[in-house]
Amino acid sequence: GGGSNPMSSGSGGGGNSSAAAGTLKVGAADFPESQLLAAIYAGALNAKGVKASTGDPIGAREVYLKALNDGSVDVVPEYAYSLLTFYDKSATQKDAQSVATALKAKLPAKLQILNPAQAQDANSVAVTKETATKWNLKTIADLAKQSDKVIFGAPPEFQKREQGLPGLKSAYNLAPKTFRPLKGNALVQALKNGQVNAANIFTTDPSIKSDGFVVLEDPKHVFGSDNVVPLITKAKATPQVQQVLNSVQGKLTTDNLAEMVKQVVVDKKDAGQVATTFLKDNGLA
Amino acid sequence: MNYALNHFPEILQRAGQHAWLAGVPLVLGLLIAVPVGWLARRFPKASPWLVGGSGLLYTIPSLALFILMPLILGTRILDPLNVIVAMTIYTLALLVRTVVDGLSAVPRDTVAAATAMGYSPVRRFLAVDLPLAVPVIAAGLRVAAVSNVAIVSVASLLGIPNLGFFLTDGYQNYDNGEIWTGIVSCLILALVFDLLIQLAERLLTPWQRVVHG
Amino acid sequence: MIRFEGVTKKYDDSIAVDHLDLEFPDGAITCLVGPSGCGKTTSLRMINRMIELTSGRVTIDGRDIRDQPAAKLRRGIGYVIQHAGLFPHRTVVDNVATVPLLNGWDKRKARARAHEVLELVGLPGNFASRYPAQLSGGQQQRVGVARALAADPPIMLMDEPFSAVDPVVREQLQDEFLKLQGELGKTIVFVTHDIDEAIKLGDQVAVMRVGGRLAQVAQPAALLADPADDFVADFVGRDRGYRALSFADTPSLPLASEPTIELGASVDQARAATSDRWLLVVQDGRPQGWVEPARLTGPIEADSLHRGGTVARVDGPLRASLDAALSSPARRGVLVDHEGRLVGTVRAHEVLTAIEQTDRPRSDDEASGGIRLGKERG
Amino acid sequence: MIRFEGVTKKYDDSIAVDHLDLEFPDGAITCLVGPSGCGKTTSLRMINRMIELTSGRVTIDGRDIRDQPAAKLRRGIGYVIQHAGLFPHRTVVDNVATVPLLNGWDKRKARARAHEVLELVGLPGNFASRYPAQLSGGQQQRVGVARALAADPPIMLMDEPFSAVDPVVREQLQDEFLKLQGELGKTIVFVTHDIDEAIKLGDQVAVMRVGGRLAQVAQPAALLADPADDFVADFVGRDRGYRALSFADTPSLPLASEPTIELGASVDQARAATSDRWLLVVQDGRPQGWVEPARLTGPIEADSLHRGGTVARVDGPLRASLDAALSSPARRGVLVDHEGRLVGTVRAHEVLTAIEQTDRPRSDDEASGGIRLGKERG
Amino acid sequence: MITSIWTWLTAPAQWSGAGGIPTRLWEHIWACLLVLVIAAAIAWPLGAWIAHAGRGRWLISVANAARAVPSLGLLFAVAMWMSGMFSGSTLAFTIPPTIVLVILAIPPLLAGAYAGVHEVDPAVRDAARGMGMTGGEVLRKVELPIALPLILSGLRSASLQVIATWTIAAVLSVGGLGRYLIDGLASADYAQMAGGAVLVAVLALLVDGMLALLQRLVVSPGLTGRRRRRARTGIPRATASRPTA
Ligand SMILES: Nc1ncnc2c1ncn2[C@@H]1O[C@H](COP(=O)(O)OP(=O)(O)OP(=O)(O)O)[C@@H](O)[C@H]1O
Ligand SMILES: Nc1ncnc2c1ncn2[C@@H]1O[C@H](COP(=O)(O)OP(=O)(O)OP(=O)(O)O)[C@@H](O)[C@H]1O
Ligand SMILES: [Mg+2]
Ligand SMILES: [Mg+2]
Repeated sequence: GGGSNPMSSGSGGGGNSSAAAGTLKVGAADFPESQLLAAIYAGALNAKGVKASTGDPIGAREVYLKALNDGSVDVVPEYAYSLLTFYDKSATQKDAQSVATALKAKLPAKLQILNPAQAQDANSVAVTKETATKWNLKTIADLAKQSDKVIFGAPPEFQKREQGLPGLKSAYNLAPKTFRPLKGNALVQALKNGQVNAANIFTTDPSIKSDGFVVLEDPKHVFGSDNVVPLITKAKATPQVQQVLNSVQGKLTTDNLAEMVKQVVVDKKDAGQVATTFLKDNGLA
Repeated sequence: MNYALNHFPEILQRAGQHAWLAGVPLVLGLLIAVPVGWLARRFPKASPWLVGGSGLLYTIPSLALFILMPLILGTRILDPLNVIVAMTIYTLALLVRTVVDGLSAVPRDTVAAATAMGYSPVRRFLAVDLPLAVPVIAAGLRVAAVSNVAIVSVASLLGIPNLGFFLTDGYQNYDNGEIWTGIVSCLILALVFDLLIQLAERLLTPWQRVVHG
Repeated sequence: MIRFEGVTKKYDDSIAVDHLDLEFPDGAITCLVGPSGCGKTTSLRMINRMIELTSGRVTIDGRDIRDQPAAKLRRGIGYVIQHAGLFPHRTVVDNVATVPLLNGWDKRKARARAHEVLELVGLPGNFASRYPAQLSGGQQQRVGVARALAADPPIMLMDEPFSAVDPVVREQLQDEFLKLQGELGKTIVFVTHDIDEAIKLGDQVAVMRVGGRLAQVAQPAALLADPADDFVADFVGRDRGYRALSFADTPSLPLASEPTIELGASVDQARAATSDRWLLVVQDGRPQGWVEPARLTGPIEADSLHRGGTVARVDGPLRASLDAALSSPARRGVLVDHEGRLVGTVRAHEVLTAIEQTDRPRSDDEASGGIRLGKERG
Repeated sequence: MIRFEGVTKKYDDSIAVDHLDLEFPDGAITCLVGPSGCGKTTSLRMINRMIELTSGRVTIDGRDIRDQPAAKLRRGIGYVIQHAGLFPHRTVVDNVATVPLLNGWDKRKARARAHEVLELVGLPGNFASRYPAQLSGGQQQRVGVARALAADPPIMLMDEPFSAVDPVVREQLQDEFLKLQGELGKTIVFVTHDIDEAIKLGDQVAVMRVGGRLAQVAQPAALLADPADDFVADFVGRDRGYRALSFADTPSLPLASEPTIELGASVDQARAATSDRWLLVVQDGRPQGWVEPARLTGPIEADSLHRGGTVARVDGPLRASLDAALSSPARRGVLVDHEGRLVGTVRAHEVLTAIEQTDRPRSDDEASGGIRLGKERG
Repeated sequence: MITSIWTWLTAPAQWSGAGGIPTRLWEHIWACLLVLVIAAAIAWPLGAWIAHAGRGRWLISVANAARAVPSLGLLFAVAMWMSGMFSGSTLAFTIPPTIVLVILAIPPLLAGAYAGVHEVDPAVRDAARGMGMTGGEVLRKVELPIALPLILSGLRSASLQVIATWTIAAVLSVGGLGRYLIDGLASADYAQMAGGAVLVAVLALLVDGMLALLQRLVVSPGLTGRRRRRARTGIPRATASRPTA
């Protein structure tokens, strides 16, 4: 695009290959927490003099990894265990440290991860309180007994992922009668309105608290502990970038992350503002 | 309403991106459709193939086309070029027929008179046929413009920035204000395109005003 | 002089023009007539190479038309078609200026010339900046003629130029066209399917038959008097004898003086004015109609006039004089001068006698002889 | 009989028809003529209530047209319009069968009737299954007439039915139409802006002027002979005297016998046959043309004939006889019987004398008197 | 890439089960059919009536303006608006996109019916009235048959649009071929996406072809170019009746 291309100007063009050279493009998956983290990373980098921009949410892991690969974006917020199982379906590591180590070994040569944060966000299977009571549910294994009545809501990619239906099937023999591809708030609404009776929801999702959903126990650890970790192309991982992002990682906790997500999703605050506030409060900007 | 007020700069910026994605193909499509239309008129035997063939392109659903584009072009998946090319294809699908219609609507007598006066074929096409086809072409262009604006928003499903972001993001956040911001912005943008084309048509066809006025 | 030598035009499945030999004399109007599809338009358009001939040769002043590029040839030939074919997107003056501009004139000169030609065809200056859609059919035709004339081409091709306008306007356009040609003396090829128009306008009329063959070429009077065969006779139509009177040289008719009465005169005045049943009413010396004094019940008013009689110019064709006599209730045809003033009356028998004294045109003389140019306009 | 009594049609801003009093006699053709916009169409369409009148009354056989539902009224009235208005999606036969079907006939009977009517209007059976777009303009008009005739309505309304076809075809359609009417004897209201058409077709001609007022209603001959005012006179046009001869009763003309010679005869035979300059050539008693024996160089062939002379029916109108005499190179007009056989010749002066002996129509007699039905077709 | 699409398309797994091509195809066709039937039931009588009666022409303008509404936005807006309405029922997923598609299908259908009836030669309508047809008869026997070509081309536009938009409706968790595109997109399975895209394009082409065939069969030959003596003068086709998704 030439100079008259409106997409090459402004900060919204992060996903755009024609963004000014030297600008670090922070990508995000298509759910609020990812976008929030991207905003925090970009904000911190900009505050420390590294030009960074965010773009529109790209999609699921399968998509943004491709974007990272072809240079459409340079860094994305990731979740350590999910990312590991993406590359290694048979991974058995569960604790944060060994996950990180295993991940480093499995990553493609072009990519690297920075420090995992303390903040965790895991996948989970949630049901409404009524369902839990009615079917007497505690664990995912209990739900598996009701397989022929389960209408399971989850993002489309859940059908194929190890941390998804395949994993649930092999670990608990959970084979829902119906699968409903849904994501974001639509999924929460569907669960609340009884259009699905079980759903794949992040543990940081504020609706768990506000709508009183019951997160079923996962004794077989289909869903690992997912520490937030930046995934970055090696070419862009200058020491300064690493240093800035690692310092952000140091401040991210499960609680403050959940609180920020609530502000965005429930209070409808702007992700950028929430990120700025966080950075200021933690002396990162 | 609140959403729109709070995000005004972002709306403007996305509207710019949207206009670019919808507008550039309009121009490209027109630039290609005119010679193709001329060919179709020039070689009547080829006409059904050119017109029918380009029309068939319209049957490919937009999402499908956006997805197939990187495979065909070898571009990166977030490359706006995908959208530009796909939208150009749609524009072409609409405009080839329109250009042919427009050229056919030029009175035969006028064309015969021009030839008899000693115009060379190319000069005649530019001085007589094309100007006279402007009203019909403009009508087709308006349809294409409005439809382009609507279709481009689908590209936001793939993460390509435009006004469609307000639709996908609004749905994700269950934010009615945001969705309607997106819809209304699209409508306004379509209206602006429409008005611009009408204005251009008026400027290019002074004789039409006189007839109706 | 345009000359067709064995010109043939074949289409895939048919012959449009078949071995046509024809000359179009300089400074004369040659009308091509014939039934629909007989190849008139095709013949015309072969002259400016809008249609390329299949075999034979067309020459202009001895030079084969294929010797120069088509576009160049065309700029030297004016072309007028049925619906004028004006450029709707250009003003009248720009329409007319087109060929001068194509010929490389500068814009100003071309426009000045356009204004000049527009005046020539009788369009006042304030039409110049209008668009064609703002003109009536007749005005559009005039612009069409003006446009063809603008570069002052020696040759004009006209394809049914007046057929899309209504009969009254058409007559008017024809008259103006003849006047204009009287001044300009172009070599004109005029296609029409209306034999009356051909006879009125043509110095020479070429009748074609379906299949693209020439049936007869002759001066209009000769055509009426002696059609070459049944096809031409049929095509020329009924009333040939009467219509041919349009071309008969005007002999001096024996005029009788006619008693008259002024409009507004009283019954008694009228009865005193004549012993005949019918009395001619005039105003300022101009005939108004007839009255029967015996039937008058009050002063002569416009309403009580009998207007059946037509009025003929004393120097006009015999056709008009005969009709004046035939249509008059008094059996006396009213003749007037060029200002419309009564000159005298004439009886049908006298007109007939005059007719019989004029020489009839003779086919064999005419067909072999040259064309007499400068049509006498009746 | 259709009768208009003070019929007025007002539009918001204008009066289309103004206090029209008019009668349309049974079995006759009444032509409505007048300049564009004078209210002809409006008048016509008030008869079948396509347009509702503002004030006044229209009766058919004494019954107010508003006494029955419009759709029912219309099924009893045939209606033919300018561009035929055929249904493009139906074949010719189905177009024609429409009204019978609307009237509840069964499909077979309706089609049989349609074929019958198509034949009547001169369309061969193989046209029946075509679609309108496959027909020429003239053929479409015929289908339009056939469609209106299909239910055999006593009344036919025709709005410029022939104006969209070219002059030659129009003449043909007019002739056929007159023949048809001769057989069917419908009550016909025929709108046209062509005065010649009105005069040719009408038993009665009503001339309207702009503003929707009646200018004159009269038989065609009377209209030519005595136009009511300048407007009508202008509208009726030139050559009124000559054209009026179409309507003059045919008196017996003094016929001279004419020496003749057969086609193919030798030069000597021809020279022996007459002492006159011109000799009439016949074949089976039918005149073929004239020759000049003195100029003959070989046997008489079709090619060498002079065909200038028109031929008139001995029982035909005086117009034709006069033209025959005027057009004949021998100055003797050739008269034939209904089979085209030579009856004798007549000189122009003799025709004139005959013309002068016939009574001229008189306006004041006619206007008050009734219409004489059954037009003599010339 | 072509080979991987082909592999995907021909894999036996794709041809059976709940996510198999036959099921998805059937879901897609059925949904589109339903939408078109509902939309036509609304748009056709309305369009014909507007043209016939010459009243309510603003509705046509409104419908035409509605083409500028981004279908994606409307899908989301209606889905959100109705999210609480069908508790515990799968109707919650099918009703909103159906409504939206009906709304989107109406403009081309309406425009087709309106233009078709409106463009009937006034002389023909006049002749029909003049021979004593009642208003209903004129509409049934003359206007509608003559309008058929434009009505059907409106239907073609609408069906293309519906087929294309139902694909996008997959974001609302409905079945149909769009699932392959949306699910494939989510898991970056390009073979699946491209395969789905090919299937949708083929379906659209087939339906368009079948409607073209239908048009040939039911439209009177007197109205088409096929039985014409002379070439029709260039009347610009109703370029306005085109889909926008
Ligand atoms: N492009 C063509 N292809 C085939 N036949 C043609 C073509 N153009 C003309 N013709 C045929 O050539 C013949 C002569 O056509 P032309 O247009 O010269 O007739 P015309 O005398 O001008 O008739 P009209 O009075 O109807 O204008 C016609 O039979 C016509 O059908
Ligand atoms: N619907 C209408 N509203 C207003 N004025 C009308 C309407 N229809 C006709 N008129 C006017 O009524 C007058 C008579 O129209 P009408 O159609 O009867 O004329 P006409 O004699 O048939 O003319 P033409 O020869 O052009 O067909 C015209 O001045 C016309 O403008
Ligand atoms: Mg022609
Ligand atoms: Mg009229």
